[in-house]
Amino acid sequence: MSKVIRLQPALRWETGLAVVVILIVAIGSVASPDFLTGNNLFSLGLSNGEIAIMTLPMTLIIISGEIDLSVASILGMSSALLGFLWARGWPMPAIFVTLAVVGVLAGAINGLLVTRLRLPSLAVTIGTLALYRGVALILLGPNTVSDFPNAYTNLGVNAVPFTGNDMTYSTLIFIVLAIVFGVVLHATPFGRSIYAMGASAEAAQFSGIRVKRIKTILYMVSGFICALAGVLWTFRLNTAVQNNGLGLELSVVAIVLLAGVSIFGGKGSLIGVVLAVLAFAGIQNALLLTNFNQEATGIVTGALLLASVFLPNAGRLLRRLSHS
Amino acid sequence: MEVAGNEPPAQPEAAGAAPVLELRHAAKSFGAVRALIDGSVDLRAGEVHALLGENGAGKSTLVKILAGVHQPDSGTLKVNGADVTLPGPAAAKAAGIAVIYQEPTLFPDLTVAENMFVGRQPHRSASWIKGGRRIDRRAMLREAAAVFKRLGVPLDPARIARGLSIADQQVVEIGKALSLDARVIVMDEPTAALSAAEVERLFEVIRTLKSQGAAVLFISHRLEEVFAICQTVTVMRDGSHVLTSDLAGLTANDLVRAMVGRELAERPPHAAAVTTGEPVLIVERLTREGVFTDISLTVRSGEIVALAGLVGSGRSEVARAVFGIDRYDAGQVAVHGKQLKKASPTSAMAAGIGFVPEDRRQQGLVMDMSVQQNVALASLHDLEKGGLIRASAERAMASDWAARLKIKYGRLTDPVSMLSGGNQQKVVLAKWLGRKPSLLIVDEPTRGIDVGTKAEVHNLLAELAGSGVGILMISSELPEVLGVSDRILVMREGTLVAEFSHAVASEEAVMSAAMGQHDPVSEAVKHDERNDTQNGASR
Amino acid sequence: MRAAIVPSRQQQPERLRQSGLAERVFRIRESGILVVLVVFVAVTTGVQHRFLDVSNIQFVLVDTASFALLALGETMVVISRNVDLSVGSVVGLSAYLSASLFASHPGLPIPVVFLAGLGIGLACGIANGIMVAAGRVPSLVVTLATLYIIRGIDILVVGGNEVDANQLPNAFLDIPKDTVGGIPDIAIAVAVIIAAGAYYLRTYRSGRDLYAIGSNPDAARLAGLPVGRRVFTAFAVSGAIAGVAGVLWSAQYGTINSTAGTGYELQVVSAVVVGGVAIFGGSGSVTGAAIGALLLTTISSALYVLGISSFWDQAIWGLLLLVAIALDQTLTERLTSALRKRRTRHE
Amino acid sequence: MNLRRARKLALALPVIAAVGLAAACSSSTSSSSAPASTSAAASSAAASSAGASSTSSASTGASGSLKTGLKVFVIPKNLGNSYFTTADSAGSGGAIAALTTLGETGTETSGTAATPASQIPAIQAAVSKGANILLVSATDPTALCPTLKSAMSRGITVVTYDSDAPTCRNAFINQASTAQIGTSEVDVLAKELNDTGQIAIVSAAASATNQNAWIGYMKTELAKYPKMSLAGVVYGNDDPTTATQVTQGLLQQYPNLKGIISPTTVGIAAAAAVLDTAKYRGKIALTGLGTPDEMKKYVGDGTVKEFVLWNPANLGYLAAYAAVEIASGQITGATGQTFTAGKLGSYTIGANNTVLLGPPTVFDSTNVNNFNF
Repeated sequence: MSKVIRLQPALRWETGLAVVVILIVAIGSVASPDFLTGNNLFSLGLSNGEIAIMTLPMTLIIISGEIDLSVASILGMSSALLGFLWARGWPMPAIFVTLAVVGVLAGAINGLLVTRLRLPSLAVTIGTLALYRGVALILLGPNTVSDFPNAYTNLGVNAVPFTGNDMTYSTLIFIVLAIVFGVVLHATPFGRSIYAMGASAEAAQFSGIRVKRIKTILYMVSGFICALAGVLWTFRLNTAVQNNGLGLELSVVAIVLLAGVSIFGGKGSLIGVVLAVLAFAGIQNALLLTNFNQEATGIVTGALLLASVFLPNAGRLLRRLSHS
Repeated sequence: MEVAGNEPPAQPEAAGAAPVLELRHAAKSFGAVRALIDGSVDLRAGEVHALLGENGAGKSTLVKILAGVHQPDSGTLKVNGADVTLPGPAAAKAAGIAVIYQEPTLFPDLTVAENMFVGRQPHRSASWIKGGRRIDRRAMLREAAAVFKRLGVPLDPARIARGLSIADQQVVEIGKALSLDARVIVMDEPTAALSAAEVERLFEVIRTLKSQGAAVLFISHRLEEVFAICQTVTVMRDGSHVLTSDLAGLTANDLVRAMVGRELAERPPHAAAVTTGEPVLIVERLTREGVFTDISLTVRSGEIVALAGLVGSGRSEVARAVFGIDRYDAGQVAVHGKQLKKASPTSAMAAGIGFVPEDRRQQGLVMDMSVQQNVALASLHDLEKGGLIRASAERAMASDWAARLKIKYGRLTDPVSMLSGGNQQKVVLAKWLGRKPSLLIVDEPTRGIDVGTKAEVHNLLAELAGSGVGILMISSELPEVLGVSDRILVMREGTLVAEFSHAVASEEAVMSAAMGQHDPVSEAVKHDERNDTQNGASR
Repeated sequence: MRAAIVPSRQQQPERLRQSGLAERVFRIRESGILVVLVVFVAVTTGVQHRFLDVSNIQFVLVDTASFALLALGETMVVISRNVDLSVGSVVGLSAYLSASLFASHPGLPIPVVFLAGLGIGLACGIANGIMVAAGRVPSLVVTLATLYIIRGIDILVVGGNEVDANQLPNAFLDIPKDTVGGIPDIAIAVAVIIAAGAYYLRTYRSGRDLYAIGSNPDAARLAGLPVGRRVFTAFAVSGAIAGVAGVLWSAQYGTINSTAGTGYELQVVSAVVVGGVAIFGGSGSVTGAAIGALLLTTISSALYVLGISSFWDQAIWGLLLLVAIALDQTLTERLTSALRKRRTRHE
Repeated sequence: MNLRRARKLALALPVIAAVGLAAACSSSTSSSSAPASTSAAASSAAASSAGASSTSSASTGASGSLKTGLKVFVIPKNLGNSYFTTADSAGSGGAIAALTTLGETGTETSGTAATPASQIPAIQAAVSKGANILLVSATDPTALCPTLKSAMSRGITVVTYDSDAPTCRNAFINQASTAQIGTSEVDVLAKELNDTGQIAIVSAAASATNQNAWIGYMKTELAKYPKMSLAGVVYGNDDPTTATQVTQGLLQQYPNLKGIISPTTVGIAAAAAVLDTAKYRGKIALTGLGTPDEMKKYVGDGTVKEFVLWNPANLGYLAAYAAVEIASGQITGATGQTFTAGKLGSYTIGANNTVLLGPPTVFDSTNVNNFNF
């Protein structure tokens, strides 16, 4: 029964999230006239682009009933490799190809360990979290590479032409990818299969859905996207260093859960995730603009995270309290 | 609703002593849903009392109330004449009520003994921390062993529970009940997942309990079992109790009428009339190490072939291998002469196989998904256009099949978990029929579903066969096997041991073939042990 | 978190059939890590004999102490099929607040400060426990949230301040350095606590309940076990332990600002998993977790002692973690099949 | 108990800021005369002491025509770092104190982690909030450049302090010449070891530019001591746990180790804690960059004899003055220009727009207790 009762509130969570976003924008623009300036939105998009992009594959993976904590390490590894190869005079195109391959490979390792060896994905990806970060450390060690050609680094910091200087490339990429992922997740057999296996892997398998294959694919996609995020990160900061993106994984997971995606899999929507990204970025920025610095960010994020699990279950909880 | 519904169980039938347990006019609602309107039942010492009713009649809710899992909104519960309330399972336990569920929920990582004594392990010294008692392992094992001796079952109390057959799991639960010296033992469809031999052994155990003065509430959809083991019966319908009486003098039809409030066709119609066509499925020398060996069988179009045998004889495993869930070590599977890829449900489905699995809730359905999505789940690629699922087509398909199979549902977008067992099973069938299969494998198609729907399912299978579909049916219910199928294959210990045509088949013949003419109990025990090892292999 | 991690039932490895063998496998699990540990120490010592130098052993033991302590609390939580990601933040908060007690009240008796730390941790643990147990929401989400919140509070409280060694009494700073017969006091203390914890989980009802709950939560409820209370207790204990670990942290490093204990959570979970505790609950042992912690610390130390650039540290950790869980899996499967053969021979 | 203290601390920051603002507003008019005189006095004092060449007329003239009411954002590498709290805050007489006396409004902001990714949003927010001046301690020499450049293109004055971003700022306030820090630490250690023995370096993050620059000079300086040798450089990542372990590793790896240099406050504190045992105290010399507060105990018990640091508060103070001078158009930051930094006296801008705070202070048991930061 409780399942049933939980459903509609779960849907309502997205609307709740929308309200939160609106509130943040309202508060933000009241607290600081600069909040809604193109310049501010631009920098907002700039500093959250990579995280935002990484939430997309994470969403699919969590809905499929698994988790990937190695995302930030793959970002770091890709960034380090980018610097490592550039320092050795590789041509950029060749480097990009290599990074794509490595990213997909890293994801494939996660996927195979989870699906073929049937290891719990939390443990596996904690392992690869250390492993991939370790590779980054081994590649660059103490060195920093920051002599990337402007042609590329500008992509990291300049605005997309014809967008009135308001949109960064990472934002553009996020929007495009969000649409793609949204359609795939909500409107294709592949996406439906992800929900099915998240809700019941066994039932999905008995319906002819290739659970293992799809999960492996999801991890590979995640690996690729994170490698891409690594490139964006490197060019935005014009710096390849081993600790790029250190610790981002928890933020990414937090955003996805904030979106009302069930950690048990099978539930959640991409609209929610986009809203959650906006909320997350908005909060940080609003707090900065109102001189709270980032100190309060953690508290607000955490509080919202709790809300995301408690509010949808409020009905159930109240009933249980009234019973006891 | 009948007037009788509101009357408490009539006293005259009382077999001697005052009831150990009296539940009167218990009601329970979940939100808008009135799961139980008037649940009343009396249980007496040394008496096995049957509780009958279609799915959704409120049996399980009543059981959960007795188990202390649910608290009734109204109604009274007396144990030994004293009013009691059961705020939780612990309270029920304390009141001497033990519940054995259809699929017992054990702790796979704990030993059998610990499973029996969890939360009340025998302890050495008095404790000094609250809830912290030092466990006396030896004493625990001793007591557990003693209980199994009493039940006359050879089960090692020191083994880990993971991998126990369902039958053994129930024995553990019963053992727990005994060690609690519970005086009321509620069994919620204990036989649903058991083979005939196991059922026989369970009945032995129940008789022992009875002779030791326990009051047993026995729930089952198999009337023959009810008549075999019970003395008194309570029938429920639509959440209310409609009949309480001694079984003596009642016929199966009386009970069925009380349950469904209508007459039923005597026996499932039989499709032998259809002339069977050319072979659809050909399985040759299929072997999976330690699970089944050298299985060769053929299913022709329009033919219903039953695969009979004890649970654990490898029937479901063969089906799983044919459909590609499990891989096999030797042999081959061909549909319409085209050989299938190993371990690939996709290729099986492409070849036109549909598979209604044994475990509806775990394997058949995605319980969180809507009726519509479940129906569509196996046909997503037929519903897609330019890579996208066409919502309209999906809805059309679902409502069409819902109508054809007379599925009772609120909205197609309701989660399938809201449906009754019978309707859920229909959804699973719809899922596969939607693919127009040329071969349909059904594993225990009517397990745990009510008499009414059961008949509908049987008719449906007959129709399908009539329309030329080949059907391979696995069933533990002999009447079903004999009634529905044209040919009956019997498996034992992973091999095919006998084949009967519909004409010559008889319950006795099939059963003895299935058990290899041995005395049931020892046979059952042996196959249980082997069954465990098979679970190992099939993982 | 369960579903996020647990392979569907039919995927889970067949576990063993007889407790004798169960015991054996748990021992095998632990001894497995022990073997790795021994080999590692042997090899390292072969290259650099001073690795077994008394002072280094002392260093490793001290560094392991608080780590292993945290692993104890985490193990209790993980066994009950939950996870506590907030330990790192709790360590940080407790470290600063307890240390600042000395700063504000010079001459405060040390035990009082430990109690204070324990109290702070307990408070956090209770918060987690209530939300997970009463709210029945996934602990992964709850403790991920409290990880942020508690760290946030820490940062707000500490601001730019810090407590320095000279504000702390020497007796306090010496805690990690005092030894009995060459063995650091805190190592002994922690060993005792862990032994107690192991004994408790093995032989006390409430301890076994945790295993039962982790093994099958629904069954635990049906069996009338006080699931909520036990899970709550596990979190409370984990929190309290983290609080104490925080005090040890400040004793060991002397300089405490708002970054203390950052990122501990994943390290502790790694140690627990390497120690053979099933991440989806029900099986594993405190001893194993403690050895896991010791192994991880030893590896880092070995790298530094060997002068291998510490850049390899992470990678080796990761590999080890993967190998550990993979081995655990195959080991149990192997054992089961061996078992099966044995049974068939019996008939 | 501790909770009440906690609340106090939580309140502290906003209160300080508020007070600062109030002071700024009230004194905005009167400040022009009052600080001028004090600064003049200070400068003449400085002139006599430091022997810096500056005419008091120039200084008064300059400070007299400084713009007031400028929005200044002080952006350290990260928040919650006591070194920067000292350098920036009003209480310690750092940057914001200077800004207040000059009648500007100073705000400290930054990320919580010392990485560009966490610092950049703070810089961008400052720009969004219409900053006139950014005082930045760069977490990375290049990563911040695009952001800082775009700020400068909006006419915002960018001055870096403590850690430079060479190609994208108007001026850099250097705490002490890289060479000086590198060499002085080696000399201090050499003195303690009377020029003989094997030493090692415990650095911060392997990628920290100023660290690596200092280490470079240390190596060249070591060449002057033939009997001294550098065993190796290890990285504590400015994380106490790691710093402790790498130090422990050094002790095992080099049993004959005689001395350790740690040019980072976190590193030297952790190393000191490790060496603070009978076994090593006095037997292995330790020096480097440390804050007096963190080192007091170890200087007291003889684990550390001498260590080096500049006064962070003065660094911030100087940076603030230089920035306001530039923003007021008094100077452009070009090499050779001079300006007066209040109580610190007069400074001359050196090569590539760098102002040098002065020689680092060497702390030992005699003076360490006179400092509180």
